[in-house]
Amino acid sequence: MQSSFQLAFLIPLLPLIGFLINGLGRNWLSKQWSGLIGAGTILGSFLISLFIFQAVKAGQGEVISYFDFIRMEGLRIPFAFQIDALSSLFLLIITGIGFLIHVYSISYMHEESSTSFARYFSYLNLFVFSMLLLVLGSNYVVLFIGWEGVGLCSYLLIGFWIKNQQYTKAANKAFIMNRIGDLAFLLAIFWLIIKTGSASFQEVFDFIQANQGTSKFSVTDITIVTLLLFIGATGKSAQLPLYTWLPDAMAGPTPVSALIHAATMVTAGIYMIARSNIIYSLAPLTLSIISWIGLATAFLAATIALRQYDIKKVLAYSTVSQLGFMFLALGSGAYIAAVFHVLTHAFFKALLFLGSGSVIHAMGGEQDIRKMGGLSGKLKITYATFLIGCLAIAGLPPLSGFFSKDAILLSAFLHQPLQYGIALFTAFLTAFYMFRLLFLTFHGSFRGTPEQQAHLHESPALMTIPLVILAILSVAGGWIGIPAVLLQDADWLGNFLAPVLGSTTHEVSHATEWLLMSLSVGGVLLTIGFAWFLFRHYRATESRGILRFFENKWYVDQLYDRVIVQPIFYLGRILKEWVEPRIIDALVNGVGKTVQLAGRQIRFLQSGQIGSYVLLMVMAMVVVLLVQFFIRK
Amino acid sequence: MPINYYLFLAIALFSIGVVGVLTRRNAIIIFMCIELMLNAVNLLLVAFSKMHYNQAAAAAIPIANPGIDGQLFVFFIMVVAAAEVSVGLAIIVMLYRNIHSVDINFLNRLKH
Amino acid sequence: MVVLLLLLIPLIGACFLFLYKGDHRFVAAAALRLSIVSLLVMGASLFYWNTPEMLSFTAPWLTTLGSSLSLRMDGLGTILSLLTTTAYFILFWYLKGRTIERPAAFFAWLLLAQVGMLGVFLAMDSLLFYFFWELALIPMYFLASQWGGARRIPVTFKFFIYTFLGSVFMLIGILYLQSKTADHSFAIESIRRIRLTNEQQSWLFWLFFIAFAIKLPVFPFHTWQPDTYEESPTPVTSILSAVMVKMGILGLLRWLLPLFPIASYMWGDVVMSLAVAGIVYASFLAMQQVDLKRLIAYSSIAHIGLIAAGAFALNQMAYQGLLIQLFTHGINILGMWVLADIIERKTGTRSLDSLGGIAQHSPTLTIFFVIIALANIALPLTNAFVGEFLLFNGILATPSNYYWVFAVVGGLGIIFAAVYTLRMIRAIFYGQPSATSPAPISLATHEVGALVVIVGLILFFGIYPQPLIDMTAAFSKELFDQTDITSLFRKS
Amino acid sequence: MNALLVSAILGVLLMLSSVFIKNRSYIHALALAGLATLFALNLAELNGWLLFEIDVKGMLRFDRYALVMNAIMLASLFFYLLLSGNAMEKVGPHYADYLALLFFICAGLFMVTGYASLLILFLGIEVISIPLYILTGSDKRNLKSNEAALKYFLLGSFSTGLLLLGIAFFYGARGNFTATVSVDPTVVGSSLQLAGLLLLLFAMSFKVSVAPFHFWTPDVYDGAPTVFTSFMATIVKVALFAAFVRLFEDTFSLQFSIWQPWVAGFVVITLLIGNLTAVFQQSVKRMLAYSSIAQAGFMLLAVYAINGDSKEGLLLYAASYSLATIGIFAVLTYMQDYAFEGFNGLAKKQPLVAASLAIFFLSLAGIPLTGGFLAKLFMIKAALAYQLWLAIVAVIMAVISVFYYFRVIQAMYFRDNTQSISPEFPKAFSILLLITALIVVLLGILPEAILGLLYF
Repeated sequence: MQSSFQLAFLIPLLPLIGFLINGLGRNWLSKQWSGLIGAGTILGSFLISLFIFQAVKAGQGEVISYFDFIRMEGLRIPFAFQIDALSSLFLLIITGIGFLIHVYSISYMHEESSTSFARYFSYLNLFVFSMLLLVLGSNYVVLFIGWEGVGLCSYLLIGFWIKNQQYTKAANKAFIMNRIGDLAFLLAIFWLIIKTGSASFQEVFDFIQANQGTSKFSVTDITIVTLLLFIGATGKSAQLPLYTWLPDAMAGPTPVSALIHAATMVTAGIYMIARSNIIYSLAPLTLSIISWIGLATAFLAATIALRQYDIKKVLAYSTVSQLGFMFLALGSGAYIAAVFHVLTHAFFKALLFLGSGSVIHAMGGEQDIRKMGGLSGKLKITYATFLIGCLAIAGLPPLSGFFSKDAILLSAFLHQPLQYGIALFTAFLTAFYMFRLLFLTFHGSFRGTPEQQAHLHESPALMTIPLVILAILSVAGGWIGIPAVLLQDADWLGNFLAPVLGSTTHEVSHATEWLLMSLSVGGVLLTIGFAWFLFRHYRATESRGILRFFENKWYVDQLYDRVIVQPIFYLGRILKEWVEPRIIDALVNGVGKTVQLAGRQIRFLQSGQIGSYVLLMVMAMVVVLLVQFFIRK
Repeated sequence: MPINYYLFLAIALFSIGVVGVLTRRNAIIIFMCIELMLNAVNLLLVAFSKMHYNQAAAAAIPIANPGIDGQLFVFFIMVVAAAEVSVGLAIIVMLYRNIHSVDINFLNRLKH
Repeated sequence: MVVLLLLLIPLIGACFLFLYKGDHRFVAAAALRLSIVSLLVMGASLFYWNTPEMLSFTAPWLTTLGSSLSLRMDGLGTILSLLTTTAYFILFWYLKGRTIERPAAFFAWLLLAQVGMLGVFLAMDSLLFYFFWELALIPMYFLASQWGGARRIPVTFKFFIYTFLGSVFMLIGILYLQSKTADHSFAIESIRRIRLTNEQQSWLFWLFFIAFAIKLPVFPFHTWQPDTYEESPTPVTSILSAVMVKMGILGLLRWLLPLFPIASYMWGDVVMSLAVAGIVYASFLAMQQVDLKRLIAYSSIAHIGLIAAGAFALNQMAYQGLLIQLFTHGINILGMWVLADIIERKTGTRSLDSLGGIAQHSPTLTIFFVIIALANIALPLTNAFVGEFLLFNGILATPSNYYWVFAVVGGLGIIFAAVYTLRMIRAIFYGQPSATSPAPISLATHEVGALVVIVGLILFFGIYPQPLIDMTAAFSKELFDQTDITSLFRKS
Repeated sequence: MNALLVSAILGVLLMLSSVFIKNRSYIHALALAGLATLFALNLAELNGWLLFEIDVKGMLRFDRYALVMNAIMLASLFFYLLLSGNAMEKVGPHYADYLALLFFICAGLFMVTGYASLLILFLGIEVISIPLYILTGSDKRNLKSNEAALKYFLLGSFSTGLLLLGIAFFYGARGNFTATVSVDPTVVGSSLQLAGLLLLLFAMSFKVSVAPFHFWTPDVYDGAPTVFTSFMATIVKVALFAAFVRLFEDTFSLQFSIWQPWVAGFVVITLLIGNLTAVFQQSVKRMLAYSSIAQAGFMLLAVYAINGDSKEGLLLYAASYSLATIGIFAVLTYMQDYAFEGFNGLAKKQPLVAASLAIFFLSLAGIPLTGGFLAKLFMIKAALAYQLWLAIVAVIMAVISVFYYFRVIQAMYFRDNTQSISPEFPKAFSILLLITALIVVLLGILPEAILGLLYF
């Protein structure tokens, strides 16, 4: 084993230890301690991840097997970690951003009682642990373990404030919707195991590349597997049709939202598909489906975000939309672009959420942007960082968002011009609603209550420092993937990921690239201007027509409720009220009742009269004799 | 005289007895009908015994007095019948003491 | 020898307790000690895995009929005996210091039931198997009817007569097989040697299947189960659903499938459909239940449906998963019942409507409940995951045209399980504390101990399931060789 | 042979004993001693030691089977006397005479089990029946008893008529009364033979209360004094079944194909009527009367199936069924009324009695680990050799029987006593009852104890 990889097992282990300490010792630990443990463990794994990242950058990478999780005849599933470019990159994202969020949380959650404070950090650590497991796993089963783990942690954290049944309801929704995806994912894993006899990435990919199209692994198999995996991904990464849990996941504390949206959870789907890129490259049909679904999600979410007033909801839908972009990239075969966007998005989305958290914190829990405005004066750092975040997500050069989004748009263009058009429009929408948010929150005049105004204050350092760091990253994060057209062989990320995801060498003239870039940048600038014109001063407007439709989120939740949830429970009631007692059980009891009844009736044969007895006997005898002598003869 | 005549006669007597049992309500008369059935059997047995004697004689089968056991049986039946009569009449009398009737239709405390 | 000990210890204990008249706590303590002893014996037998003569016992008995007292502990017997002894230990520890009416009789009946169930798990002679089958039933009937709830008498009588009806059909099947054997013996070896025509197999199959289907219970035959589980005292319910249900599965694995493989294949689709339909059906009903015990009862019907489906998947992976599931399901459902019992005793109600907010003041109980409930829905890194993983994997590999239907419909169970489990957790523990549970629920040491053992087993086998797999690998291989359809058809 | 003569002598002795001995317990002891001697003599004969050397001209044949059957009957009778001796005293003043009649009946039983000529069969049946008429009516002031006696008497002698006609036809066909296989083909098929066969079938069915000739059974069993019901329902019935089996397995084995379907039909009808009617009874005594019909249906399977299994099964059935029923009736004699409610909460007050009763009822219901189960097992096995559907009907009926047997168990164990008065049992009685129950269990676990006798 590579000497530098010997510590790999510590990366997930440290958060787990943190979880155990905080979880078991929650009644005894002081807030400082649990905060320290929570953040410290993550910091530890971040450092180790850095070492490993260095080693990987030096061209190393391998699969470290610890013990056999399942070993039986015809199937061996080791509990093993795979360390390569992709996983090491994600390790950095998860631990790095995770650490910042932990630090931020220490101050954000300070009002909680020490017990629930420790509980909170134990959950956070468990969350990070599961995500790390997911990323490190060298086969689909370990990946699935982490996959379910993040589902569980999201459930625990969304429902963190267990007093509020609305929140716990949202938590249940998140878990169950994830389970729907998980089922598809599981079926895909089973299919792979049955066909290839293994679940390890390397073996599966080798097998498929060897036998693709043959009876061993036909094209149908490939399509089925890839589709099932994708359905799994839609659950975790909040794509159509399983995205509705993510906006509701706002119920959790704001740092948790940051964690879910930026570092962990939602990126799992992207990771999984990127990890399986070898299979996907063989399934063009699936790829186009993915790209269309991603695009549709991006557009739908963007439109919804246009008319949301809850600051976190806007961000949530923007996440869904950005994830849509990533899937678009995956669908167009630009895996690197997708991962690139995951990276940059992690930076600025974490930034935005933590910023919004800072705002909410300052507003004393108020989340409705209609009651905000003009905060730029009081919350200077927050404003500055938030602005950077908006610029980044809008995709203005030279901020990180620009490069990743540009890569995606380019790939879409090459793959399917129509998609490019829609994607570009969606990008404008993004810029529009983000700056709407910015203006409504920080510009104009304050619209909250006086005491809120009195309460307004910049957040403490523990919260602002992470903001600043993230802001820096959001600015500079994109420079690791500068396309050739701007700067010759500066696409460091592409070269770094090429061994895993394959290099994307697309033949397109620099002129076109310049054209596309200028198109998007110009459009974004115009949109921002338009937004400034509209929302510089807030006017309460009754949304009408299509906008009302957007405000109500396309009525998707209501649709699901009517079409799926209600029928299921109605059917359940029918089964309980009717089928079970009146049909199945009635049949069973009916037998017993029949016996009773028969007994009651047959008794009367025993009339008590000698005459009737003799008569019956004689009749019986006569019948027997007649039958014997005249029929059976 | 062929055996069938005896056979039919005996069966007729027996059937009369059965019909009597079926139709009459007086315990004593029912009992008499049963006796009639028994006597029908006696008649039949005697007839058969004679028949077997003739067959044996015709076939010259060297058995000591063939067919004798049939007649022996008859005596046993008479003895047993006598015993039954004594017990049966005792029972009927006992019943008469209690309900002052020998009509079997009054006997329906035990039913269902 | 060891197997005989396993039967004798509880038997002697039962006889002793039946005659014993004395104070409560001695009885409970004695029962606990007995369970520990038999657990130790079980542990010892695990070390004898490579000395068969220690794990088998044969004595002449009913020789005129062609039966014999032959016990053997194979892989299936091992894992089920392990489950039985463990479950009894956990349960008796949990019951320590509980005041029960006529405790001596209570524990004596329980021990007698243990004898019967262990006998069923170890018997290698069909008549002996039937004897123990009924011997396990009678004590359960008496337990449920004497210590049960208000509707106990009709409900448990239905349970008794229903299962008895099933078993007599099985008896006919056994007698028929015995009459077909060369040496007129009930021994499983000589029964295996019979060459049955497909048509014979097919009606024998149903004679046996009905008995096992009622015991399990599989979907249309399940109506006795929720009532019985509800009306029985919860400790008895826990044994019923944690251990006794396994008798039916053992029947499938040791008798039905190996003896009638062709029929099992011919009727496989029918049974599978029933099983997966049962999963969905039971889940729907579980979602609707308000009574905690009924909810758990229906959830266990769903689990059993999955296990039954796995049995008829006729491939090694399914068997392997099923064998693991035998143990894990037992432990998890036992945990669920223990928790249900705690909640009912401490709050005085079982209705989800009147419970609520317990997490506010009793986090420990909450944590136990959440862990065990999540294990019950087979979350990864809990013990049930590996079992269900292999089960589903096997079901998807069923030798049938509808394999994917079975897998998908059965898979819906995964989702529904999450639905009703989370609903249950939410209703009991979240929200504001309700009137029924104003004060913190304190757990006695032995209660915590029992729960810790359960959780420990859940996590250990969740992270390192290999011991369970090794324990049963040989058996699943053997079973697969006996029921491998392709090779069977090649032969015939 | 030994037992037959000695029991007759003992009968006479006991009849006279009432003149000399006034103390009833002595008479009881004398009877028990007599039974013990009978049992000993029977065992001696089983080992080939004969008391008298009499040439019976081939009219009696005490083979091993008959002797084992006698042994079983004597053992049951012994327990019967032990358990219900004092209940017999309650019936009326003529204690010694009842015992004497019992011994005369014993003589009849031995004749029935050991007959080799239809003449002996007829005499045996009458020697059993006539004293039974008397015992049935022995509770003279009780109208039910009178009614039962008259019904039994009239119907019984009616069936005697059938029996005799059957024998007469038989004689006409064969020319003798010897109950051995007739090899003469002309005889085998003759319609005289056929008619005789069927009439004998009817008569025997009546005696062992097989439907549709069972009508006398419930009324007589219900009306007769409980002690004697117990005797009639168990030992007498068992002996007559032995005769039934022997008649059709030896004498008519060649007409097997003719009578087997009819017997099968009778089995089904009997099981149906017996079980179904028993379900809805209110009095335990009457329920037992019907259940005895149901049990007869099972025993009839021994007649239906001519093979070793069925004969062994009948022995086991005789033992377990007789002991269980005797035990239950013995407890019943202590009850003030025979309603099911009378048993409520018995388990709490009288655990031993309740446990024994539970075992008896479990055995009757055919639950494993009791003699009843193995007995039924043999019967079903025997039936299975010919007809699957018959076996299935039989087991389903066994399940139905659980309906009424378990009502008592439920009353004893699961219900609480509502009425204040509860029956009191002497200690010795309950111990004895428990021993009986243990024997029943032993029969279920080690049946070789009985069946071994056949083979050593």
